Amino acid sequence: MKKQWFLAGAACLAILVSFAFVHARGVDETTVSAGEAESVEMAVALADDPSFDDPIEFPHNVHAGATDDGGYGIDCMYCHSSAERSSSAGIPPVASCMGCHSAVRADGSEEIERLTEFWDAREPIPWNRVYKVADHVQFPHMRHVSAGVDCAMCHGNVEEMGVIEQVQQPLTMGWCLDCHMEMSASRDCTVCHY
Amino acid sequence: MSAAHQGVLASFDYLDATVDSIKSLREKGFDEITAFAPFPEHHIEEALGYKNSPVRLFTLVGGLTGVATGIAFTVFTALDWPLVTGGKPIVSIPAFIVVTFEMAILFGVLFTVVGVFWNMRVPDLKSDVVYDPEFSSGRFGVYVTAPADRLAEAREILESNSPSRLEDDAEAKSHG
Amino acid sequence: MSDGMKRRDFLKVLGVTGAGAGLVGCSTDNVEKLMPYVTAPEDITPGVATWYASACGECPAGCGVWVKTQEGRAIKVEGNPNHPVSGGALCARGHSGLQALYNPDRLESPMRRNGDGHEAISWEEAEEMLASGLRDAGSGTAFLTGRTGPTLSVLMDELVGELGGRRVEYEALSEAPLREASRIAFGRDEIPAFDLESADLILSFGADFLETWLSPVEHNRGFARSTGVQADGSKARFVFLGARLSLTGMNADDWYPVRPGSEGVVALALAGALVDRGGDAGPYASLVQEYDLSAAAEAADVPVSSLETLVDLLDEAESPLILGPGVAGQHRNATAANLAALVLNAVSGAVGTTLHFDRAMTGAASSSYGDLATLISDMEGGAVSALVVRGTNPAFSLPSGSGFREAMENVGFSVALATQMDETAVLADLVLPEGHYLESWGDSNPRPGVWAVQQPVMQPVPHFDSRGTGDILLSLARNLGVETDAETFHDYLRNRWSDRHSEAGQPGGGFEAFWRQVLREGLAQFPADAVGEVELQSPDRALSFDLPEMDGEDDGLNLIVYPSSRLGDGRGANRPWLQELPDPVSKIAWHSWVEVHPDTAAEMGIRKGDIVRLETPHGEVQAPVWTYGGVRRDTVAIAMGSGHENYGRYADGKGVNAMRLLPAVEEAVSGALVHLVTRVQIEPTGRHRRLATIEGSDQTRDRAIVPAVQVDDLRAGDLGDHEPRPRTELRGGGGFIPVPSDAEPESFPHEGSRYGDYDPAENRRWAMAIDLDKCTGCSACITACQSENNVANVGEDQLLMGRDLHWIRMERYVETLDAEEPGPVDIRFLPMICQHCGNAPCEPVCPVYAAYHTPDGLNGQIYNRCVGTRYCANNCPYKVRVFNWFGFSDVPEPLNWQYNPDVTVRAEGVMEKCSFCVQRIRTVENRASTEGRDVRDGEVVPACQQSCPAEAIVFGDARDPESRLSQVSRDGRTYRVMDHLINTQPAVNYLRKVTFHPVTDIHV
Amino acid sequence: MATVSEKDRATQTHPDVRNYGEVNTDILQMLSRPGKWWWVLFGLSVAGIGVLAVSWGLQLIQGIGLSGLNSPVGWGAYITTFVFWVGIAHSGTLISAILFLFRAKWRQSIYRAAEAMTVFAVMTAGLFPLIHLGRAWHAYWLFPYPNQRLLWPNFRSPLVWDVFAVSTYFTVSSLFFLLGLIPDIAAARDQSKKGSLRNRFYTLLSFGWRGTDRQWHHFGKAYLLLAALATPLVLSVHSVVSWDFAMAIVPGWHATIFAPYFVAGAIFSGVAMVITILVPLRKIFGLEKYLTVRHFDAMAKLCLVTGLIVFYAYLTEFFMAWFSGEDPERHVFWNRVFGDYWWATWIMLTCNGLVPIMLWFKRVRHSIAALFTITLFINIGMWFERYVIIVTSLSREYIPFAWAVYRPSVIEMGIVFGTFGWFFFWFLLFIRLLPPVAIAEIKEVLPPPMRPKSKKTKEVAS
Repeated sequence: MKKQWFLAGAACLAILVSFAFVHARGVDETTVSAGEAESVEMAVALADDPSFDDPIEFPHNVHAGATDDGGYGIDCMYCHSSAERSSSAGIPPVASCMGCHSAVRADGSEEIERLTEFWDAREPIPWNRVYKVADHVQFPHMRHVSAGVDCAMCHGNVEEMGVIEQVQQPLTMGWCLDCHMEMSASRDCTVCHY
Repeated sequence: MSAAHQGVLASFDYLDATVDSIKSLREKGFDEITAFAPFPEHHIEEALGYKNSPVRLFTLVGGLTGVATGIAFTVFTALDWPLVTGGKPIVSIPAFIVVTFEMAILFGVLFTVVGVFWNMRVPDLKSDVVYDPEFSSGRFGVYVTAPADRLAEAREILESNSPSRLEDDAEAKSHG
Repeated sequence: MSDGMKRRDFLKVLGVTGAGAGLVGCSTDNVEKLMPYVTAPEDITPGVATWYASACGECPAGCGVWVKTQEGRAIKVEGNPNHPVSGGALCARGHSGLQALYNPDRLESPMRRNGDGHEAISWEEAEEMLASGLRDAGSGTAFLTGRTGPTLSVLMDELVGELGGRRVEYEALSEAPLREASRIAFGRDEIPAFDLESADLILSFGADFLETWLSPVEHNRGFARSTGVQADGSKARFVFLGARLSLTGMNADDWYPVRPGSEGVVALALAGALVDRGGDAGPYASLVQEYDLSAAAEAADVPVSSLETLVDLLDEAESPLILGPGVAGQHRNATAANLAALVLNAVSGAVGTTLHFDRAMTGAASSSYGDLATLISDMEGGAVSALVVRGTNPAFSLPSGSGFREAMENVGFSVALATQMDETAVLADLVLPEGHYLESWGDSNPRPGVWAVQQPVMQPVPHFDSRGTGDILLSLARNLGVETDAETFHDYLRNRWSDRHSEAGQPGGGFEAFWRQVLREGLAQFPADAVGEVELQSPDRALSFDLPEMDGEDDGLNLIVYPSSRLGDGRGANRPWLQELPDPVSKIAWHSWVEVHPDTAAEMGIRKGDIVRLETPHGEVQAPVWTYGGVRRDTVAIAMGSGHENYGRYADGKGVNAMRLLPAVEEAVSGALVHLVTRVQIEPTGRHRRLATIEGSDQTRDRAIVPAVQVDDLRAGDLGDHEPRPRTELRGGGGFIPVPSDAEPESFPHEGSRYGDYDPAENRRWAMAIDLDKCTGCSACITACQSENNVANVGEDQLLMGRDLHWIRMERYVETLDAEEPGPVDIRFLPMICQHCGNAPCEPVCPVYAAYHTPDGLNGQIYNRCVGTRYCANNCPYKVRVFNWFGFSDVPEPLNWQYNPDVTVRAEGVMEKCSFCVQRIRTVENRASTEGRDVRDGEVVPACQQSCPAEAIVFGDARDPESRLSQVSRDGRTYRVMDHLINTQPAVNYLRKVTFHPVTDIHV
Repeated sequence: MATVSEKDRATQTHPDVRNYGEVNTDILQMLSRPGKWWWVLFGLSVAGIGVLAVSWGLQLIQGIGLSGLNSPVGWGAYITTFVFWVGIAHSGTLISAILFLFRAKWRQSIYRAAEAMTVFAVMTAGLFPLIHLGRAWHAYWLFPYPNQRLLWPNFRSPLVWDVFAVSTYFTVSSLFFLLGLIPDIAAARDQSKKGSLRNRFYTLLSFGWRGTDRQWHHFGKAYLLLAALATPLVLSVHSVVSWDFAMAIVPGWHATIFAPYFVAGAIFSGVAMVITILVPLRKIFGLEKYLTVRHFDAMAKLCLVTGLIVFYAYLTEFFMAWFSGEDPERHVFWNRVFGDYWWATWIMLTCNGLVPIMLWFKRVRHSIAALFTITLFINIGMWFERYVIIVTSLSREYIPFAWAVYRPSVIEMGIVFGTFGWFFFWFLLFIRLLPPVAIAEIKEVLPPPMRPKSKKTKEVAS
């Protein structure tokens, strides 16, 4: 009696399981192609070390510093002009540098020598990136500039920096939001993420 | 507990013997009685005259805390960053009731467990107590403490119910 | 003027631009490099896209395009609205040009044959080898070229002339019979323009003018403008006569499933009947009288009464237009069939009204297979000692019987100018990587007087050491000592344009100013020679209009080999966008299929997906069957363009090459290669496969998905029982409030309904209207969307599992389809995108707010917040949410150069869907805000709308009653899919298709 | 109580158990003798965990695409198995709490194993929400915790309800389970060798329990309160799980009947699983004295009742689909029975509708082997019930053009079968470490030891 029950049960189980397998395998075999597993990081990719080597040591304090501090007081927008018009603030072309430096040449300055070398070779200067928001974040510079956000709010007092460095701004979402709420700017997700 | 107190522990094989011992002891005015049983035995509890347990208050407080937490939390988070989904109101009460309910149960249970541990005086792993391992198996026990001068009387009562074992405890450790 | 090139220097913001913005590919280097320009180009602002006008090189139509570049990379191709051919739109193949530009299988350097393989060599060696090879061959040199721009043609002819050799043109899809017929009928050796827009009755004898024939984008536009119902209820009627319903045929109002090859007889009989009613057939009057309707009906296997109906239609039509058989219908009497169609045009008064010679399609006129056949026999005979092949792939596109491969082996020195190592290049002794049309100079002349310049929009993709064909030829000329007036092809082109400018009497002032204008606009219009009165002329050669002779056993099935609307003649096959684009007809992607009528299949015991062997006297292939009610029972059809052996990773081994079934036979009159030439035997192999299709069911089951309305009802203002059910909305305090029936999108959300802070007064509601009476299902929107939104491809295996990632699903429902009798055909297309529902079911189920409603009415999807529960997709009634199951966005370099930096590249495990091109909305808003103004109506144009050749899509603000969107949506035909059932309040308003036959009333 | 008369046998739940001490001996001996079968089963479970680890590992590395899921079938075998295990988890607390409240006399012998099953089944079920995520590494975003993004989860989403319900359920049933264990762990402590590893383990877990009157008093009260809280929780948890479906607008999911339907189904499957597990347990450890035919008979009746409710729910679903008059709804149900997944539906209908009919017969209810076989079928049937509900509904929704068929992949099956290894791993460890049958509570239903008659009469008289 017992044996029969077990046998009947086992047979039925086998039939059911084989049904599932037949269906799962489908009529023909399909192979699963391998996909790359990419982790998604919220973290922004930034230079680890703020004093990494730039090809030219560009002293922001000399260029943008206040004139009574010995700087030239050049406005940020003079070089990073597309910040007013574009999402990207832009890096000035070498020609912009040469606009002044063909005339302004502190004697024996190695850095200006190097700049001239780049210019003569018609090569762009490979600056190091200091600020970067995550790739899934859109940061339209022009909206912030036109809303009157001071460059220093994110970039710090660049006019006092001999070597450009990332100010200890977290560049996190919460940090952005704090300001957005303070300024009554939109908190809609699709303003930055799309 | 005064140092003058001493205790005596009796182990019984029979339930009725245990109950009778307790009743007799209480009749004679022995109030510091601890009974041991391998399972919850209401005759013993009745003999000791127990009333309601305060654990249920813990449960009530826990449940109400859970309700409050659930409502506050769901409403707060919804209002903290109001985002519309599916045309539903920011504070969607029917949806939030589910979470509130679960929180009520969770807090109620957690408070109850804390309450019962508190009232049972456990965990208590260290204290050196009079105990017979048979209590968790098949025997009942009665432990009574009394001033040294009345101990003999208690002992006599216990003996009259023919315990399987009788042990004196000079130090009179309390079972709280 | 080399400045032109400088502007397109890459802004070398590598690392940022390499893969666009992305969820994938976060930089592994801690320090990224920022590369500024050396000299800032005036018109480039970093982060702002720059547009260049150029010309599309995908097909002979020669659409003018605008190419969007950002940081020096071309990222999107769009139609040039100023161009008369494209009119701002573009087809799927046009969009996919980018994937040819960035194709990872492009040649990296010149290659020299070495034993069985090829080895890389330097350009110096290659040019030296080319020059010496051709110098030695001298007059034994032959150039075999595909479609070639006019200026490049001049240069090539100049060079060939100096060498004393010859040049043969060959295009796989040739319209030689039409051209020859035009010469015979009207004495004009050219291809006339077919003005579909002005027609009120369109008769196609098989031409697939919406897919591949001549100028699909232009035809699509014209067709949609005439057959799309007008405000006054007028609408052109389209009758399709042919053995197989192509996509074009699917858009017909009536289908006459005529026997293949009977077009000539039918057209002449119709012409004869019209002559009886007073039509004028000129010198063909006696010819047309020889064909009566009953004989034609017999030949075409249709009832004579149906042809009489057709005569009535033609007679009543004010501006009818008749189109010939097209490439798929090229049979042994193809010229005669085309001629008959032209005669019918003339008799019904189409010439001059809808058929024009002043806008003839010069671009489409290429020479025929006959010339190539001669060349092949010369190659075999040893008369050709050097062969240069460019822009064509005859080793793939010719039937094996042509003997081209063997002949090429027989040539002493063979050279291929190619972008990829294709089937022809692999046979060559020397392979030169030529530049893509978006990175080299050229021009086109799609019609008389219209000249478009094809300017490079970026520097050559640095992964590939390629050179423009013109520059290769100029360098060759220098090495051969041939005098030219230019160092670079850019200069050569300018010189030719300068000549043309002077000849035309210097319109627009001096040449420099004119040239700048041309570069900006992409084209110039010169006065064209006036075309006088065009009249029928007596035929100068004998033609047979009878049913053409077919090879193979009598009991076989007629075989139609038609050009694929996706892959064309096969040159699109290595582009994943095109391979994965579901075929507009079958909805199958990646592989080949054979279309067999369900009844025929049932008789043979074949089911959908069974692999059959197709055998003709000329060859055999094996392919799975797709049962299709749109082919005659005695006919099967298969697309060309698949089955590459040596073309690249996305093409090789995908499908079968249908040309293997055909003989290399030229049509006696025009010399064109015949396609409809043989019968085929079908035999099941006993094997079966699942079809890589996106189609679930083609039956709507009377659900309110694609309702239609009969045109008479529409005119009478009677939309049947289409009074929408009262709609309700959730009320602020709970419960529901009814929305008045006149509350159309602009009043949404209804006052008092639950919308929290989302104040309707302050926010727009973006919405879309899609006119299904205009949509032809061409699927250009799908590829445009892929290009704009970085939509990844998944490949055949994943498609088989049902995992395609397209944001637009072009649904195709079959309502009425009968291959037995002439009658109405009703196939309905529905581009299904995210409906951006007001009450979106997907939103509340997301546990992390990755799906939510934006204040401006979008259904937002925040990729970086998504954890991948897929609950939203389950709960989406429209099934428009797609999931990235693997890291589908990881594509080989440099395909990722195409990625739009404004759109996040989605990672594995993330849900995505149509965003209404939110990046375009935000860009416009940013621009408007910077300029201190409001966003204008029509300023935001999503990629699908931008690309739609049928102009079926309108986008705008539903809360602005004046917006074009609101106006269009107020049409009585407007409905929202299933809204009445599930109260989703979609933002996409569809306008019902309008039919000539009565339709089932569906409550919407 | 040396001998028990036939008349008394009928009134006693455990007529063959003679005294309290015997209970301790019989049950605690299970903790000491692993035996061959235990090792075989344990080995199989560990192998199952290996399969689970490899399959899941591959899926994490390569992507969720290794499953067979697609658009539109975004949920498949994973969520099916999730619901299956949550369902299994229900009978433990049900048998324990509800039967406790109703003072059912057949509860004592089975509730401990059932509660353990609950805890381990929830632990197994809890894996699936992680397994099925596209980005499992972000699963913590579903929990409300303050974060720099200032974002909270969406409390309108049934999945967040799920997170709360399942984690609450896990916490509550674990506490309920552990609290009930305290007196029995004390018993184990008292009988283990002083100073041994086991003794220390039991000492720790018994929290110093000595079975005093005070302890029993508060313990009894707390246990009653926990039972009273756990009962609505049991009902709510599976209701919440059912709302994962019922709150969606998917035809075949969107039904008000779902909560009671799922709860009944959960109890049905849970009781069946208890029987399936107890039959071999009884056999291997010789627990016939404690798990009598009466106990199985009672469980079989519960199975029968809930099975009938479930079958009634099936019929209601079909009726309502027809009655709705809407094609999307009607078609889904037509498709269930005759469409791509007919086999799954017929397995479900056979196993859950037809097979339990046999439980009407007392002879069947009293045959342990028959019950074992029947409950195996019910287990299978209930897995397929969830498969049918989830997969068939998704595969044919509103838009016919988007219909598609889903086929589970090998990886998916590896994970599904692997979780059985995970479950039984814990369960097998449990029966070796903790008393799998309640010691104290069985004594409650045994006749208490009384003094020999003569003496007792005398006492009473005095």
